[in-house]
Amino acid sequence: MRKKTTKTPGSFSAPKTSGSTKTPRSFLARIIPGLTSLTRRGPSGWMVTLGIAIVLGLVVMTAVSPFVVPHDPILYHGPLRSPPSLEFPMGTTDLGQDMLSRVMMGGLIMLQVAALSVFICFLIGVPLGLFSSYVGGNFDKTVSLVIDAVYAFPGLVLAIAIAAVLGSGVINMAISIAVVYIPSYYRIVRSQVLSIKELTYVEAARSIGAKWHTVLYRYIFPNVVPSIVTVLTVNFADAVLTAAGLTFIGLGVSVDVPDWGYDLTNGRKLLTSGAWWVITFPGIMIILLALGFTFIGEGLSELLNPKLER
Amino acid sequence: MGLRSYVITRIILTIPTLLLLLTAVFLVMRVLPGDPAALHFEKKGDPADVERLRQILGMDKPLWQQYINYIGGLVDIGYLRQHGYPNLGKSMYQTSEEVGGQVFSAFPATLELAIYATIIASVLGIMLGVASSKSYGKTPDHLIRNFGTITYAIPVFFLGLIFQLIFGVYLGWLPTGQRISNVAPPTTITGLYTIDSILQGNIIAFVESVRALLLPSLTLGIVLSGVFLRLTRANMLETLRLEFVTAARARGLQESTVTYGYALRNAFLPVLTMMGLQFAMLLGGAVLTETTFSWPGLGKYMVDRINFRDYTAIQGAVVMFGLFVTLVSLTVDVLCAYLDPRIRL
Amino acid sequence: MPLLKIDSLDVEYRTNRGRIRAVEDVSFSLEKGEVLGLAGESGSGKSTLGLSIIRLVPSPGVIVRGSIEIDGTDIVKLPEDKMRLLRGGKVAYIFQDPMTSLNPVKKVGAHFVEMMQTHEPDLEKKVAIERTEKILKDLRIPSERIDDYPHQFSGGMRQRIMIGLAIALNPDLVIADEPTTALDVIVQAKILDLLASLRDRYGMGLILISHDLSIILERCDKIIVMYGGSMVEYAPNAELHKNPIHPYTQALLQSIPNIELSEQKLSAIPGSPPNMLNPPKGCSFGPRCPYAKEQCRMKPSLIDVGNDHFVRCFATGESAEVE
Amino acid sequence: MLETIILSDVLLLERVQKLSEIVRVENLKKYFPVQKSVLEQLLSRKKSYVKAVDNLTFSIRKKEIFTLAGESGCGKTTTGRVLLRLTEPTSGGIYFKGEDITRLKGERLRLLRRKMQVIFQDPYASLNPRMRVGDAIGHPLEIHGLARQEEKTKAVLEVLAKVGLTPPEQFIDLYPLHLSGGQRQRVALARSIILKPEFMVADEPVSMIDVSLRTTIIDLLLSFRNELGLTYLFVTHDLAVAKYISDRIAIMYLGKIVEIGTKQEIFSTPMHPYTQALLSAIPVPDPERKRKAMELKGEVPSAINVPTGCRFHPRCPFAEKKCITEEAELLPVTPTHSVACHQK
Repeated sequence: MRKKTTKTPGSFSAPKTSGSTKTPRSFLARIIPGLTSLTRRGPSGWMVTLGIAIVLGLVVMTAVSPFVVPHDPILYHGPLRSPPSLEFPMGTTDLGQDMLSRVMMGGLIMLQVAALSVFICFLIGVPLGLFSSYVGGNFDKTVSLVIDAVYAFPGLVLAIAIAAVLGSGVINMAISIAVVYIPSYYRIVRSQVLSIKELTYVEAARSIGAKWHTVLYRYIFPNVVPSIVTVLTVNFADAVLTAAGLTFIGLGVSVDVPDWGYDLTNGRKLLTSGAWWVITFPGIMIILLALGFTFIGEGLSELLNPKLER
Repeated sequence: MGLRSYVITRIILTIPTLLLLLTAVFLVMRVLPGDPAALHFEKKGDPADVERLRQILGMDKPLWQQYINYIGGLVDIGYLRQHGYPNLGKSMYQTSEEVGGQVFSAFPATLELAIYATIIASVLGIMLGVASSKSYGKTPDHLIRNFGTITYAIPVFFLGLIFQLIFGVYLGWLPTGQRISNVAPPTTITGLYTIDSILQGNIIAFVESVRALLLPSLTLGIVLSGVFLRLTRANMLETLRLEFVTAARARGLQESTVTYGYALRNAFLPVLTMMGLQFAMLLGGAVLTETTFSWPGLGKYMVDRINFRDYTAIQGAVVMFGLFVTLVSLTVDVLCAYLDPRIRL
Repeated sequence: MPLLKIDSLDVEYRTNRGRIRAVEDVSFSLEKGEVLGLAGESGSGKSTLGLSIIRLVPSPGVIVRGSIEIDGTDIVKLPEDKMRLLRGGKVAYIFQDPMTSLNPVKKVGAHFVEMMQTHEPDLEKKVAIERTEKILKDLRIPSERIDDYPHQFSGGMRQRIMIGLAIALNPDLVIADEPTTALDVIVQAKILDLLASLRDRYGMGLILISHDLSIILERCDKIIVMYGGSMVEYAPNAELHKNPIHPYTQALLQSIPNIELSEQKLSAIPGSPPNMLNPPKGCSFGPRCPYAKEQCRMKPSLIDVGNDHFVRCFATGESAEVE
Repeated sequence: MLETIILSDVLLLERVQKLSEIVRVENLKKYFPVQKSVLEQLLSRKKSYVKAVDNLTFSIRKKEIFTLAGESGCGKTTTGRVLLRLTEPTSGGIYFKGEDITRLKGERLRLLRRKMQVIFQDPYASLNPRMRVGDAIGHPLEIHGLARQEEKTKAVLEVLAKVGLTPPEQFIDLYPLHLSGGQRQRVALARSIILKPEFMVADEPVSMIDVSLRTTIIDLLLSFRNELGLTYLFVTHDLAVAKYISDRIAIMYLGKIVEIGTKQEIFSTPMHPYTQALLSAIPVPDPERKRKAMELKGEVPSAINVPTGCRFHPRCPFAEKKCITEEAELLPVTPTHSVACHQK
């Protein structure tokens, strides 16, 4: 059977071997060719770099903040509802707590919840997707039906319902978020495996007598990894936003820990008094964190998706 | 396969999905917590009170029987005829109240918000998406893409709060809560204030309801437009590369014809399908928007009831959200089939 | 005045990874009624050259030098709105894959009507439909299928529809870019016959672009052989077949099987086509050429060897002797 | 060259046929069920099928290049895949060196894979993009536990040199991304010969390769026949290539063989009207020769609704009443040449 010859002007044969390709590569660089030379790959590379910088910056800030904050974020009580000043660069809350200290420390819960939920999603979604799509048949049909039903459901509503039943706490929040996002992993892995399964090189693997787990492990999985990496980073952003949403509704962790989401809820009550600083700074932090992950995800998907490359 | 048989198939396929969804809700709300009645009292209640609540809500029966009652209530046409809403059981918080009735009276507010937000999001998203794809790799494209990325990262309630702060508190132009203020709401016909007020020729109520709608629907619409923009852009880029687009240009057609009649017309179908799926996301955002703007819709109802640990009410709201999403995705799929000549074989 | 006259044309793709010179120093001319064959492998620049003639080289492609004159007008400098009316009007283009060249959500007839009304704004719809029906009938497509959608047609039929669209406004020049590559042999022969008969009837100029030298040799009056973006040889068909001078043309002719010959030894061309991001210095065929010398590290120019025969090779006379 | 002459000696071949047969296919069928929507499944129980391969019988002799030729959708590729058990046959028998392999499973099927190999059409799709050239070529050895580490590397370098990728050390650590189409096809070839197979299905191995590189791939295939004693089933739509490479050719139309014979018989005395039409449509690279393609009515019908009787009759210029009702059987006209046509 004849295929049409592809005819994209500008797509010529790849550059011939250069010395660098022969040097042994690190594991990560093997998964994502070219991660090592990100910024040389145009705007997408810059996006990834910027995203990594933002996320790393926020993580470091959260990690060192307990040692460097000017005031105790919970116990210190200064002037009430003071606008930003030299002493309190981000103002104070209605209880007189220092916003700067709260902002610096307030990412801890969100980061924990996001990381944990992404971990759970990855641990369940990826193997399930791999297995289900490779095995096929009724098992695949059933799992897909269930997963699709969950996927079609409003994620936040579901997370709220689960969180309402489970009660507060980092783990419970992470679980309720994970339930919502497992379908994304499952679906992307499954659709990728299904399309890769039809490719000739998988057929070639079968024709040399490879067993099914060899095919799955050596031929299919390595080619699914780029999509998983993309989903993972985007999912980080989703998890951060969902966690913020849950906290905003009042399903977050206790009030004894500074938290950006909690400050937004609190700030809502102070809105009519014009205390903009109580919501603005934590809000910007949430945006930054989500933006960092989105940048990484978007940049990676552009880098790894040859379809859009011209 | 003809269009009609496609529609019939699609409706038949909705039944198992719905059943699955209802079962999932049942599992989460009734089975997962173990004993929702005890949970309502935060496990500190008087055993007699708990037992009484169980009896009223039928939670003293075995689970399978509860399940049958739950599904049976939903398909009880007689009840629906009599009350005008399905049987979703009684509220835990106030056992005299029917959850179905409360959910149904809160729903129009959510529907109205969702409709306007969808309009804003799709108009903005598609326009920007087309503009972005047409200037691929150039400055406008970068700007629009960054707009999309940033809106994606903004928590919807934060944007809502900022809008309230600017337009409500500082400028005082627009109300920051409720569906209508200063005047009495229009008499209920559809439950959508903007429609009802027009139907009754009540201009003042119309203006007031639009003023109230403006901030919440803009908030939700802008946040969602980022997603729609990205979908449109990606699909447009793919379609613009297809041979029939070049072929159309090679026939001397005007660039606007090529963009809209050829590229967008074909890119629109996958975008519409994805929009159907994203509607679920919009509803999630609606819950937060309603909370932010004290918008008395389904989402706010649900969040309010969380504070009372009213699990039957939460369950009712979740079921209603599920039905809504299912209905929308059904409509979108049928619409897509109608728009795609390849399905009309 | 020739119908089409191209003079020292250069086209580049300006990609992130560097500039790709896809077409380099191409000059030729075409009269009405003539069939010109553009032969070359993938990446030889033949499609880019074809698209340059209607100024639709996909971004980031740019015409950097040279002129393309159609009936004496240099289209490189033509304003876009004038250029647009030239496309489909005076110059028509037929694409490779008939399965994807029609708008899937538009009825076949609507393609015709839309195009006619774009070029003749005063044309009534009824007249346009009548004309469409006549064209379809000429192409042996039942005119009642005018309201069918593209997916309801087979590949061969769709390519006939594309040809119909191409000739709808009586163009002076038709460019057919691999018009039969996606089709089976029997359909291919029918499509090529159709193109030939249309040329006989309307007397337009035809440029046939193909990777298949057999088709080119069978169907064209003049032939340009492209390699690595430049035209390496340009000659009338019979002359090229009898007396190929460029080593690449010679090798190519010896590597295509001919079913009419009973015993044939095909010879291979060593090496690979050039990487256009990093093209070889000098003659692009140099690294694969059995006769390459020190001299070939410089760019050879197109040399007239008589009989309307042009070759881009330093060894114009010699290589023939080596043979 | 001598070999070709001997092989083409029809009479000699006849005599040694039984001894030298390596693959035999009997009444092979492959029907793909047509996907139906849920509603259609509910409404009717009748299933329809794409009859991709419909009752094929042929045999391939040792060291022979046997070609299946035809237009797209005629079932030639499916036949090759069924032969390799990459697709399960619907019915019929496939015998490899006398043994029926249609029921082989598990370990025994894996052992068979060592003997039967395949080379695919698209060199851009047939290599795992995340596997280095050396790993890809050595993987068959690993799978079958035939060689380890240094031994494996040595074998890989050896086949790399054999397929003309020299110096082999330079290629072993590259990813397919770094290779051109022609180079990739050589890597694919190296991977399939490293197990020293006896039989290979070559599915359009040159149709996606640039013209200037085709001959080198064809020459490699030919050289493996001599060096390794390989037998080929060559699948192609390009009769000119088929003529260059084959010993015997079978022409397929809508899942059936309509004509089978030696290369000389097919090209000098084609008997079936379809074969004649096909040959007349092939472009000839010679400006002096002006040929006229034979006119055929209509287009190839769908393999779901195969015409009654002779499946070529709706398009055949010579069709008679009998052709509409009776299927034409493949009958010999000479010991080596058979045609499925009522007119012969």
